[in-house]
Formats: sequence, C-alpha cells, structure tokens
Amino acid sequence: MAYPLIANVTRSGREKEPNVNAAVRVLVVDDDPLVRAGLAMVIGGSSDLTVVGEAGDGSEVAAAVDAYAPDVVLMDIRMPTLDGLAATEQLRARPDPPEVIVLTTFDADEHVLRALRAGANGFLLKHTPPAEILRAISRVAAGEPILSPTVTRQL
Amino acid sequence: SLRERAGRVEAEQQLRVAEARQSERNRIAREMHDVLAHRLSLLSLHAGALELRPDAAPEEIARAAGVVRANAYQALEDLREVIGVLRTGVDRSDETPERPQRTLADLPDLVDQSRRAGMRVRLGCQAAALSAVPAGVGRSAYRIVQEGLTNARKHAPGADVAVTVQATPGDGVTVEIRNPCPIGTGGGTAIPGAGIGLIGLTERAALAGGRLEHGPTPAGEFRLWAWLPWPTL
Amino acid sequence: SLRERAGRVEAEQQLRVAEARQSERNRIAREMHDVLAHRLSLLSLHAGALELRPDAAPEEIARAAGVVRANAYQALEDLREVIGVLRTGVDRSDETPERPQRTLADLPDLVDQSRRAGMRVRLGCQAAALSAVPAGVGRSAYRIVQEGLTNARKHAPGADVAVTVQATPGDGVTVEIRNPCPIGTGGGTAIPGAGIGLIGLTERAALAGGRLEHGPTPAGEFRLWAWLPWPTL
Ligand SMILES: Nc1ncnc2c1ncn2[C@@H]1O[C@H](COP(=O)(O)OP(=O)(O)OP(=O)(O)O)[C@@H](O)[C@H]1O
Ligand SMILES: Nc1ncnc2c1ncn2[C@@H]1O[C@H](COP(=O)(O)OP(=O)(O)OP(=O)(O)O)[C@@H](O)[C@H]1O
Ligand SMILES: [K+]
Ligand SMILES: [Mg+2]
Ligand SMILES: [Mg+2]
Ligand SMILES: [Mg+2]
Repeated sequence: MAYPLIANVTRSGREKEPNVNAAVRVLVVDDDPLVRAGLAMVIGGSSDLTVVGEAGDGSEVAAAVDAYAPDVVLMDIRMPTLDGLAATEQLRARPDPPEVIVLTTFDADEHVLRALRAGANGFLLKHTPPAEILRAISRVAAGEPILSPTVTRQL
Repeated sequence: SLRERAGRVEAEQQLRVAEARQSERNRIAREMHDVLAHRLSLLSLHAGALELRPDAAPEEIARAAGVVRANAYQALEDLREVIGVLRTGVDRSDETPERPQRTLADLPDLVDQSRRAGMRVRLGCQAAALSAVPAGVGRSAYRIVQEGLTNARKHAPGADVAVTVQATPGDGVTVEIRNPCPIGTGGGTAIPGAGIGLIGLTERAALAGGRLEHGPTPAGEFRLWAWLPWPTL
Repeated sequence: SLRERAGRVEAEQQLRVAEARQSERNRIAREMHDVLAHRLSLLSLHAGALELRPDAAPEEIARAAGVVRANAYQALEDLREVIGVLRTGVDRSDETPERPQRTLADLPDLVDQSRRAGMRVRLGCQAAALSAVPAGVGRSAYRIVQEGLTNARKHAPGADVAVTVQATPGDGVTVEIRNPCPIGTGGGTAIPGAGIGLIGLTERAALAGGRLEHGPTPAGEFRLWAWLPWPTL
C-alpha cells in the first residue's frame, strides 16, 4: 500500500476527536523511502495502530500533521532540509501537538538529550525488534514516556 | 645549529603530515560507517517486518525480502571498502590472515610456540576462566602477552619469563609478564625505549577502559602489567 | 644547539608516539572489522534463504528473517564499538550529525551557502550528471570543493572563485577551484602552507585511486585540482 507523500497540502486544521475504539494514527517521517516502507509494513501488522501518512523531510511535517491529524509521529533525525530535532521543536510549539518518537540509527547517545529537550516523548533505534516498536508506539499514544532499551543503557 | 633547526622543522612537518593524512582516513572511515550503519538498520527493519508478518501480501513479502538480500550483499561490500581504507599503509607483517581472531583460550598455544623457539616461559592461569572472557578483552590480553614475550626474547634473551593471567567476571582481566633485566640495563637507568610496541599496548588498554604499566622493578626485573575491565551486566 | 637538538628529539618522539597510538587503533579496528565481516557473511547467507520459493511456509520465512534480524542487530552493536575506537580523540567540531552524508547533488547548495556568506562564486557543472556519481566519489568531490571554498575565503578574501566539476562514467570526476592569488603571495614564492587541509585532501584523493594538485599558476591564480576515478563495471 502506498501513502501520499506530503508536497503541497492545503487542507487545514482538522480536529482530533478522542475515540477509544479507533486505532492510533501514526505519521512516519524519514528521508529514506525504504525505512518508511519497512515501518509501514511493521505497523500494518497491528490492529491497534495504523499509518495515516508519510513525509520525507522535516520541512514537510507541519503540513502532514495538518492533513492527517496523527496521534504519534515517528521522526527520523538526519534529514536533508530540516532535521528531526528542529521539526520536533516546531511540532511541540503547536497548540495540540501529536506525540513524537524520534528514530535514530545509533548516534542516539549524542542526540537523545537534545531531542528530549526539544519535546520528544521517546526514542527508538531503527533496529529495535518490531514487536517492541509496536509496544513503544502504543505506550507513547497512551501518554507514557519510552526510551529504547539500548538507549536507556547508555544514559 | 642551523642543521639542527632544519632537522626539527622537518620532524615537526612530518608529524603534521602524518596527522593530517590519518585524520582524513578516519574521516573517510567515519563516513563509510555512517552509510553502513544506515544500511544495517534498514536491513534489520525489513527482516523484522518479515519476521512479524509472514502472512503479509506476497508483493510486500517479496519487496521486504529483496531489501534484505540487496542490503546484506551491499553491507559486505561497504565493509570491504572500509577495511581497505583503514589497512592501506599499515604494517601487516605480523598478521596471519588465515587464522580466526585470537582469544585468551589460545594463550597456552602462544606460550608453547615461544618454548619451541627456545624460551623458558612459566604460564600461570586458570584455563577454564580464559575461554569465558569476552572476545574483545580476550584479543587485547592475547596481544599484550604476545608483545610481552616478543620483548622478552628481544631485550632479555635467555632470561626466565613468567606470564600470569587472572580473569574474573566483574573484577576484570589482569596480565603480568616478568623477566630479569639483562645486565647493565636494569635498575631504572635505561633510556625510555625507542620502540612503539608498548606505546601501542598502552593505547589499547586505555581504549578498553583499562590500564597498562611497564618498566624495571626495584628487584631488577622488567615488568609489563595490564588490567582490563570485564564488565558484568 | 643543544636546545635545538632536544627540540628535534622531542618532535621525533612525538611523531613516534602518535604513529604508535594510531597504528594500535587501526589494528583494533581491523580486528573488529574481521569479526563484523564474519557476521555479515553469515547474515548474507541467511538472507539468501529468503529467496522466495512459491511453496515457502510462512514459518520458514519468519525463522530465516529472525536469524537475519538478530545478526543485523549484533552487527550494529559491533559497528558502534568500532566507531567508538576510531572516533576517540578525533576532532568532530565540523560534523553536522543532523544531516545525511553529502553527495555531489548537494554542490549547488554548498555554493549558495558561500554566496550568502558574501563570496563571489561561479559554478560550472552539469547538474544531471552529479546525482549519478557513486556515493563515495561524490562525498570526496564534495569535500574537496568544501575545503577549496573555505581556503579561498580564508587565503584570498574578496576574490572571484571559479568552481568547475565534470563527471563522466568511465572517465571520472574532475574538480577544479581557482581564484586570483592575493597580492604578495602569488607567483610561486609562497612558503608551503602550514595547514593540514590540503594534505588531508591529497590523502583522500589517493585513497580513492585519484590524484590532487594545488598551488599558484603562472597566471597568478591559486588552483586546486583533483581527479577521481568513476569506474564502470
Ligand atoms: N621484557 C623486557 N626486558 C627488558 N627490557 C624491555 C623488555 N620489554 C621492553 N623493554 C625495554 O622497553 C623498550 C620499549 O619496548 P617496546 O616494545 O615499546 O619497543 P621495542 O620492543 O624496542 O620495539 P617494537 O616497536 O618493535 O616493539 C625496549 O626497547 C626495551 O628497552
Ligand atoms: N584558495 C587559495 N588562495 C590562496 N592561497 C591558498 C588557497 N588555498 C590554500 N592556499 C595556501 O595553501 C596553504 C595550505 O592550505 P591548507 O588548506 O592545507 O591549510 P590552511 O587552510 O592554512 O589550514 P587548514 O588546516 O585549516 O586547512 C594555505 O595556508 C595558503 O597559504
Ligand atoms: K494496522
Ligand atoms: Mg535520515
Ligand atoms: Mg617491542
Ligand atoms: Mg584549509
């Protein structure tokens, strides 16, 4: 299944309606389309989560959030135009921001604190086992903070 | 004096050149490692997706399997390139590429080899503990004993050599190599060695989070001693 | 004279120490890479088992994928260690960890950046060819232009700078950066620079199988020129 990449989204400020029965809405942000596809496949296996959209750069995130009203944003750090830390800061400045989980390869040690300061709710290494990825997203959607186990060990 | 100054300037220039070349190599290696790390993450993610969703649509399965295969192959190619960059210009004369990496379990063999070459070496260690040491620490300890034995043969030919290795999870790995100093060099009067063997070992021990000491003892022996951490989780 | 000699001896000793430390680091990195290469071969083997036969049971796919994922996970942990060893003591102040690795396609951006900083830069290249250049070669060419622009700003402030990049599969990638030498330094009379930027670039070009030249031209310009191979299979 393919999700539209955000380019010029004009749709504006959609209300998030709390609905206990609905699946958690996830926006996947990463400059590598293959990473997005892998995450979408993993999340596609869960009945509690659904990928509502994707973005390929930090600069596309604001429009994507307007368009898809995600509950949780999975956010890459290293992206060409606007990096994930700056995009997270932007998101957290919004009135009703989605939760943010920062994705990282393993320079997590250098960025973990900066991202948390920027308002991220947690961290995931991209090589986290998929079942744990799903668990982490659900927990963050429920308002609990998470840290990737590997990252926790380093802190 | 003019010649001396010229010599110094030349030596300093050589140092700068060596450092610049090395730092560029490291930068290249770092860039390549970045690429490799991303590739491995991608591979891991897609393998995870396949593991989690063997029931996904056939196209999706085929795509994920394709990503895994292509990246596994490419990761090996990337790694070969990195190794090439790091290897160029490095002395490989003491490497035996046919052998797998050494572990502490190979220590008795190493000592036997020295004995066959005519050295008198006493080895004190509990063989059982040796094979439980983590691979990285084990390689470093092996390297230290290896250089220690080479040094004893070179700098104290004919002397009795005592090698002691102690390994305890949590406490760490301790290595000691001792031999009587040859007449005329003991007692702390020796000029600091011109060699690079012990400098390299000191760096290795420090990188592993441990430490290394060496030099003549008051009793007239040369002692090489190192401690390496063996952390338990 | 005694002091001069002492200075030289010290400089030489420093050189030896730096070399010894570095060579031990490289040795450690090589050992770790050996281990990593073994793991990646294993991983590759299991990835091959993901070759999709129409009759492959879902559990079989899941099992093979699980082995691949576990090995990729461990490979990443290994890689993290290697990078740690190579990174220690390396200047990282110019790294921008937020950005993915540069490619030649980022060249126009780089030039724009210099222009925004007040430099007058002319860029000559075919943009289309740039994005087809292999990643490693592209990173090196980018680095060369980056250092070339930095040097022009530092050593010839206010001068017009011309950047030319030509990329042809098989023929290779050629990079040239030219600017008029500032008054009083041109014409080949300049002392060889004290800097390390160009030494590092020379090493990089050589490692890539190419070559790099720099210096004043008879026409009174400073010219940095490099050729990097772009092999076609
Ligand atoms: N076992 C030993 N007995 C006596 N002196 C030793 C012993 N080991 C080292 N030394 C002294 O310490 C110096 C430094 O040793 P080091 O291993 O660093 O260099 P090297 O053996 O001279 O050369 P290389 O770079 O080939 O190792 C030696 O030159 C020697 O003077
Ligand atoms: N574009 C240029 N115009 C004029 N002179 C230059 C130019 N580029 C380099 N040079 C000369 O060549 C020397 C060596 O340059 P190099 O980049 O190696 O070192 P650096 O710029 O002085 O210091 P760094 O190590 O920070 O790069 C410079 O010091 C300068 O004298
Ligand atoms: K789903
Ligand atoms: Mg990225
Ligand atoms: Mg030696
Ligand atoms: Mg420079």
